[in-house]
Amino acid sequence: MTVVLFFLFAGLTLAGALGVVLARNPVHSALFLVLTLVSVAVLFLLQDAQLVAAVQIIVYAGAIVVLFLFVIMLLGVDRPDTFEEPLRFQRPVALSIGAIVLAEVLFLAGHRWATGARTARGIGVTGGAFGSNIQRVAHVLFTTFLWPFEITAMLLVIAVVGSVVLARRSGERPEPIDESTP
Amino acid sequence: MPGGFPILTAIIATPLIGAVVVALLPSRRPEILRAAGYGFSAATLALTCWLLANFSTTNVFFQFVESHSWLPGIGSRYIVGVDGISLFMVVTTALLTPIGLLASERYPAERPKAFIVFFLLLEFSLLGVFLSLDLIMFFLFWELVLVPMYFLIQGWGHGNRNYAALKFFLYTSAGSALLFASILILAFIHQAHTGVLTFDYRVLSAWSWHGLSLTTETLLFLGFMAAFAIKVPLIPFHTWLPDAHTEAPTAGSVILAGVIIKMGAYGFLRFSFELFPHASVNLAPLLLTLGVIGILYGAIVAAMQKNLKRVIAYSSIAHMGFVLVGIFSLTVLGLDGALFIMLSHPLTTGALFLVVGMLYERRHTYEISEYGGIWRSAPVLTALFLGAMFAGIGLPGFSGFIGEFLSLLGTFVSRRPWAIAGAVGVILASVYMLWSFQRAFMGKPSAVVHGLKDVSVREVVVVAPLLALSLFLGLYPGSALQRIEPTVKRSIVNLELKTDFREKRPAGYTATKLPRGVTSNESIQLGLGR
Amino acid sequence: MIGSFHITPSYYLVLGAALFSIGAVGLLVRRNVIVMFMSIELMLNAVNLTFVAFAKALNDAAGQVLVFFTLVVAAAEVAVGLGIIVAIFRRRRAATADDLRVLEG
Amino acid sequence: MTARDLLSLAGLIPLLPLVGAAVLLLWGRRLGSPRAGWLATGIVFASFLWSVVMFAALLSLPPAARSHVSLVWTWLPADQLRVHIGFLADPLSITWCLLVTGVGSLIHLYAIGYMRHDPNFGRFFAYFNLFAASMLLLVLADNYLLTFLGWEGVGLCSYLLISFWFERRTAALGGKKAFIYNRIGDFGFMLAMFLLVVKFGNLDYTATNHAAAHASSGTVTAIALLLFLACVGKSAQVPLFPWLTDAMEGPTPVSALIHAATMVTAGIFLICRAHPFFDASPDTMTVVAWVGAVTALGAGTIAVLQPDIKRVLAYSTISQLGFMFLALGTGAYTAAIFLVIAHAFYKGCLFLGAGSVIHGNAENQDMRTMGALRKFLPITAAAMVAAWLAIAGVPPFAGFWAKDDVLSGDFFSHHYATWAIGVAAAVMTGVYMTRLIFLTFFGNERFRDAPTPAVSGGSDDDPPDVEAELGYDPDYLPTVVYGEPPRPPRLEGHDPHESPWTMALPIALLGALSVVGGLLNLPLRGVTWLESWLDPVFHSVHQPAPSTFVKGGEVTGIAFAAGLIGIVAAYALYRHGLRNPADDPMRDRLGPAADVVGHGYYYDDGISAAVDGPVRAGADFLDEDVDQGVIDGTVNGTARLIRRVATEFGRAQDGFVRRYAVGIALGAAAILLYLIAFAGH
Amino acid sequence: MTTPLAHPSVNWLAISPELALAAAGVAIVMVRSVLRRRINTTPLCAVLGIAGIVAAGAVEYRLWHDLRHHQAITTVAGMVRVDLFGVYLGVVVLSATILALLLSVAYLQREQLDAPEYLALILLSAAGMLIMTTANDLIVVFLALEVLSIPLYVLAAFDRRRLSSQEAGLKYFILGAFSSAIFLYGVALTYGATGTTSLTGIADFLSKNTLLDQGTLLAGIAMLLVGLGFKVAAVPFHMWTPDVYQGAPTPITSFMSAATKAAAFAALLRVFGVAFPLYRTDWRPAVWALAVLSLVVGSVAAVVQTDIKRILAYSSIAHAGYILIGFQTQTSRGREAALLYLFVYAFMTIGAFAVITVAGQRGDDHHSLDDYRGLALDRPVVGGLLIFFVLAQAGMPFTGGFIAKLEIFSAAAQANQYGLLVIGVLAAVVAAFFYLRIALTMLTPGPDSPPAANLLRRVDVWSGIVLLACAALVLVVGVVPGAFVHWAKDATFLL
Repeated sequence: MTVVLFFLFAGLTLAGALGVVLARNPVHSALFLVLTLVSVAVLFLLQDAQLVAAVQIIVYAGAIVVLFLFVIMLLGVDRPDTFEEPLRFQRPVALSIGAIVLAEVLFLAGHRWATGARTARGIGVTGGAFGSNIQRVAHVLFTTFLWPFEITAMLLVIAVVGSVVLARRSGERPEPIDESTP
Repeated sequence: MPGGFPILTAIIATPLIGAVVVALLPSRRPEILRAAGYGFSAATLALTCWLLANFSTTNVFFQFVESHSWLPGIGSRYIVGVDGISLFMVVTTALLTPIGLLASERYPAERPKAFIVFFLLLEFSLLGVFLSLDLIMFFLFWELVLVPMYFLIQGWGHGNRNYAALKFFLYTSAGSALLFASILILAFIHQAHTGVLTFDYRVLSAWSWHGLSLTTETLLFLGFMAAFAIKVPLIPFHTWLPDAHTEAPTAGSVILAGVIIKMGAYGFLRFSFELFPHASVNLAPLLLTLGVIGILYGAIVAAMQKNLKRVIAYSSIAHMGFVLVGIFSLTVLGLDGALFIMLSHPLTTGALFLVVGMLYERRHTYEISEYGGIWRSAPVLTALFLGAMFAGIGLPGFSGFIGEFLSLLGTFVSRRPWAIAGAVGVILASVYMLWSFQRAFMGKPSAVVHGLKDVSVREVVVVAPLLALSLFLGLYPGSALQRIEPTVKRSIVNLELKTDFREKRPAGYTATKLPRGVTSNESIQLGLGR
Repeated sequence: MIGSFHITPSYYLVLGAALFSIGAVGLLVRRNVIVMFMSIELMLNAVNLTFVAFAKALNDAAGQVLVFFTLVVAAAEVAVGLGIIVAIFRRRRAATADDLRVLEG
Repeated sequence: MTARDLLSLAGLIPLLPLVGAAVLLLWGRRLGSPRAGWLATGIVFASFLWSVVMFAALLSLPPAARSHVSLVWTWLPADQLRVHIGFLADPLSITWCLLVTGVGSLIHLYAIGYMRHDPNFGRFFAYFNLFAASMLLLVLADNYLLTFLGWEGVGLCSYLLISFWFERRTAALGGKKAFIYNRIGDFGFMLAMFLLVVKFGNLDYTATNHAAAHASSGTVTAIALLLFLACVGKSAQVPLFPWLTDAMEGPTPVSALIHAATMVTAGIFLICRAHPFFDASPDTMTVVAWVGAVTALGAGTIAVLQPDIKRVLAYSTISQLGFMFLALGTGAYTAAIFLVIAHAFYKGCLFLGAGSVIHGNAENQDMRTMGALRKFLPITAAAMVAAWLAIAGVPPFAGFWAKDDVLSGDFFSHHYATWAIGVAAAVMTGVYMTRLIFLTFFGNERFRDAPTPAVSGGSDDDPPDVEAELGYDPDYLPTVVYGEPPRPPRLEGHDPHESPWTMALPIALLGALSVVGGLLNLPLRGVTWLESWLDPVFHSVHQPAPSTFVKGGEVTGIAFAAGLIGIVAAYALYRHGLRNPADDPMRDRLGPAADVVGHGYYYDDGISAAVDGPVRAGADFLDEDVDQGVIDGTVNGTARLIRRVATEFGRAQDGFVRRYAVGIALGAAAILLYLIAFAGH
Repeated sequence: MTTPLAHPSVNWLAISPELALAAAGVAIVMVRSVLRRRINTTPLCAVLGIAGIVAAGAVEYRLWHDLRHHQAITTVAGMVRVDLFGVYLGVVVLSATILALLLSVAYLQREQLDAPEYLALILLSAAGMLIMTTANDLIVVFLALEVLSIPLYVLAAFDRRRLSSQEAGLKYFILGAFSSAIFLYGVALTYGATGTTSLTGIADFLSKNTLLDQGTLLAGIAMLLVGLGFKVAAVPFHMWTPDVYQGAPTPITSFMSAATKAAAFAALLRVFGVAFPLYRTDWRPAVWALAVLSLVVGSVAAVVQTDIKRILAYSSIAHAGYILIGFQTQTSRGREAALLYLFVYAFMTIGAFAVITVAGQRGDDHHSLDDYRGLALDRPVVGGLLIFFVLAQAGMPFTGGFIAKLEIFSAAAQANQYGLLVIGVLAAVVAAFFYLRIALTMLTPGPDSPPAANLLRRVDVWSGIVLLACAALVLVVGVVPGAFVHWAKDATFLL
């Protein structure tokens, strides 16, 4: 069962990813991205990561992709892109580097991926008396990872301030002088 | 004299203080700036005269040594001291600075404040070079020299000054880069072997001769040589020099030819000999050959120049060839001669540059073809040039002859063929100088040259002391040699102690010995333990 | 036969690596800035997949926790990144990364 | 005051003119003409008087003790070498001192008249005094290095004086040429000194001369040959002679003093001073003799065809110097010195006379447009005739005795080949001197011909007062070389005139000395004054005995006959002067050989061609192709290379953000690849 | 059945510098939103920011003194490790921050930019950098990287009137996100290989276990190196640097070049020094290559540049190369040298950019060499200072630049890295060319002086303080370096 599910969603994940990269229309890319994200969420579920799977759907598919689509529509760039490549060798180089990096990672890691100590910090994904997945995650998050958790708060403040600064209509100042374009 | 007045620090610091003071003075009153410049450079000169008078001719080691902690993490200290090798370089620097300032009183006229500041900084850094006994300190000053000199060329030079200044800076610092690397490698090899991290030249030279393998020693020697060879400059590392000389303002050329190119020879004498004795001995034929090539090549190319300053620049290359030959003859006579040229060449070439600078002030060109017949319109100026010229080409009676004679004599004692080839340079020197003189000064003056003003009293005062000193040293060289020679003998003895080298001596001369009361061990340690 | 065939964590990790590579290549070949961002999201997802797979393999819940941080970072990046794009679009109707080359040399 | 105390003051001899030179350099312009001249002359004369005192002091000593060294200060104390400023007063040096100051003061006197209109009168006499000082230093020095100081000093003065009229192009070139040729000789001098230090550790004459006897023959020969190279340069012998003729560009008193009477004999002096090295090296002696002989004949033949009166005398000087070296080469030092003295008298007279003639002919030096001047310059003519007979070897004039000593000594020491050459050279002496005298003073008047204005030089845009300002016309090049058409006379209707007494007196005195100079060393027992005076210097040497009235009359006869043949031959050709100034009968007689000989065997022309051609091209190649091209090209090429690489870097940085990302990805791939390949081993 | 959460203990003093900065940043935002536009809030915001920095600095000072006698403080569940190393670089970051802040005040007014957010973002970014300097966990490093980077993306794009600014922001963002994704992948792989993300935990694990298969770890190390290499602007991850430095507002450029570099090197030194010392034989050659490439490309590429900010950007790449030399040696002297270099470099580069800020014309878009022609002649003090700063960067004797290079090269020599040493000194010669070119341009009179009116503007007090402080420090370090070297040495001690 898991085998089937894995291969199904692994295939969907990759298909979605390829779709993101290959779709000419950014809207299509965004939709393919949703496919990938959902497939990944399913793969999370397959690995006893229920909370993460849920958050993946909510945050990614629900928020981030919507944001993408929103911006696409806002800017009106939902036209298909040209697929001309102005940069010489960019595509073959990119493809080969991608392939090489993949091959290198697989070569290096391919024999035995996880070499670390099991249950390094005491709370496993399963087993032991740590309760549900949510409890386990929460436990780790609010003890060991308290400091990073606090940092994410700062990150979000920054994101807010940053987006506000960037998105603000420059109403209080004269419209910017457009520069000559290259 | 431990505990005494820190004369060497005072000598180094006076121009620096002068530079700071001048920089802080208002620039509205150039005459006050100039007065301050004269004052501080004259004070420095006075201090060096005191040094000269109090310099002991019996002490073969460093005198007036001061040592203070500076950069403990790296083991670098502020160590200054003077011996027979550096003494006259210090004096020359202190002498040429006020003269250079005086020569620049009228021209270049713009931005006198910056000019004086840079000039005093130049003096400061040069004095530091010659007095530092810590390799890091030495290198600091060595590099610092480039900065004021760069600005002097760039700011007050002639037509192609930007190119010349850049070339000067980059070319010479390329050599310095390898010197720097070699200094560090040497010190850290020393640390690896002894556990002591120091850049004290005396400590390192007491160790390096037995502590380094021959290969390492040779490589480090070459690293040091890169800097020195470019500075000297040896053929084929010389092409920065004609450009820098030609474009530099007069005072800059005087210092450049008088002192800066001596830094290379000084480096060989001071550092290469003591630190890398085996390599110095083994590579002496190579350097002798380069020196001889410099003598001949410099002279031949000088003859073909169409620009008066380039003629003198190439002649400096030839003269430095004599210095090199003298040094690497590895004889007391040759070293005496080399150091004597290092003392004499600034006087004669300085005078030549000063006179040529006066011509430039009048006509704004160095092209020989623009002149001709100067003698008739400016006889006194011509007389000064003539004096400097003959002093420069080694006419007996002037100092240049003594130096060339001793340096070639030393070479003749140890390596005859090189000396014979070098002596040909004596013929060639007269060819290029007389030819230039004939073209520029003889003949009928053109209408423009006809109106050339002769020298003013100030201009005579600028040049005459140099010629007088050259004459004095030519007739009474003993005054300088007695201060030079003890150190020279120490250098030769140290070479003999450290390697299986044996100095070649003229027939009937007893072997070179240290003065009574100085042991070999002390000599190898350069008197450190005293 | 199928019973002896287990989906070990390595499968997920290989999948993650492949996803990462596709994302990277996407960033390199697409000119549309928004699609480039999506490619970065692909890469981050690949990392998430890797984290979760390692969490499973090591039986360590910390691996799953790390995914949260990735998510937050992804969100913050997207917010700011899209903000920059919007700002630029106000000035120029340029949609591609290639059009922005005032700065070069 | 004992004689030795007096001799300790020998340094005064050079010091006096040195002080004079310094005074004149500083205040010469203020003193002006003629006071500066009188001062200079007076000082040299004082120096002469002091030399006489020294002479007397030496005479008062027993012959074996006639040598005194006085040290003033240690000049060069380097290592264990000690060179002093010290003076060696002995018969040899004092002889030269007397000659230099004696003849020198006469020529100084002459110059007062000759140079009286020159605006740089003071400077001229400053140089003149400086020359005297240097020359005296040269001869009085007690070591090689100090001699070298004087040696170079005279070279310097020679340079300055030849180029005295530096606006004149030929004068500027002549001075330079003289100095450079001399420097080639100095090269030998320096190497000789090096070798002396290496072998003997010393440069003192006394010490090295003693040591020479014990040194290996190789060392001695090397030192002697190197010293001889120096002498060849200074004394204008083959192959370093061409400078002397160009030295004639200087004012005539300069030619007389420096390039005839004194400086050029420094080579002879040096060999005499260092004679133990030559005595000990027969090979070197042979070289010296042969060089002398070849020079004597070669220069003599060239002189025969020269149209310029000064150039004839210049070649004659070279030739006479050749005789002196011939004598030295046979070990006949006294004979050589005798000839030096006699030559100083008659050649001094001839040059001064030639100056007088030129002066009287408005700077014309071309003998082809002179003739019959005896009527206009009687004193000059008389003195020059005496000097002519002296140089041609007519008894009883001075030259006869001296040259006879040389040639017979040569013969009796069995150097028959060089003797034969010497005799041939003597024939030439007769020919060219007779030609000179007859073209100048006898025959037809040619200075009135062709009253066309001067054609040489004279550009129009020159300010008209140049000549007045300079005292001479810089565009007029007086020297006439063989092959040039005759110079038109410059008298423009005036008659030639005799010179003022300041000029005439020295001419007359030197003429008289040429007549009686032979008395110094007559070949009679008991009156060989010079020989016995010099004996302490050369007592160790076995000098070849010249012929005397008792012995060897036939050899003397041959020498005399040779001179006579020359005289008669030239007389036959030139007794009526020239029918046409452009037609030289000698040239017609010599046929095709005339051009070769007249052009000095093309020796100087060949050197000039080589210097202007391949040598200059080679130097140019070194400058432009090697220095600027290869060496500086490499430097700038490195800079250019860096620039080009930088430009390529800049091109890669092309603004495409995706390209930048490729850089990152590539870096990652490379690091991974490295780890795969090398990590963990 | 739940286990109660065991709250990790928190040493508040240890994390208060970060908190102070963050608080100041948030306070500024608050002030802005409360006061809106009623008064000119810029001075108030600046004062708030300075107060935050000063407070943070005071804490760092206290920590420095405490830590000289005690162990490092490890707190918040081992995620924070405050030691002298962290404090030292924290001080560098804070110095750079306060200087950049002072520099910004007049700049913002000149350019009519919104001050409060700008200042807040600088402070937040600086807070991220401080987190970075004390991070003891890869995930903290990653988050700190984001915290410091995201404000910088915004700040780089802050000047909306200039397309170049926005382009800089976008490029920086795309590449930054790309590289942090790679970094994160590296974190993941490392986590998989060791089972932990704690730096000390990794070291602990690796010292106690021998990995049968190092592949995952090595791949992780490589990815981490790429991510941090990007931040320090090492070649070949450097290509954003010239564009971003040129396009960003100049005070931001100065902040980026000084503070970001310090923070990124803090992470690099700590991650590789603490977590992977056992694998140094594997990664040192890679760092060697990065160092050499950075030296060569940075020094050479700047030679033909004509924009002064771009030249300094390339020079910062070369400087990264020098610091990498110190890092590569993996000796205490090497770390000491890298630390000293970062300290000196901060002042040299901020000083140079300060002059550019001051001398630049309104619009901040005229920084080609031609615009600086004759500057040192027209305004000797300002121009002279720029010459001084660039020469210091070139390693002029008696400036901090020389001492820093001396330390770096000493470390290379001591570690027998002669190849690096020689390449380093030669690169310095090439670099001297473009530094001199800047000096030369400013000393060459222009055809006329068009910006004269602008040039004669007085330097405002804030910028004046920055210029003086930088010049004084660079000079003092050069002349009496003893104490500074000593501090750098202390900072390496507990690593």
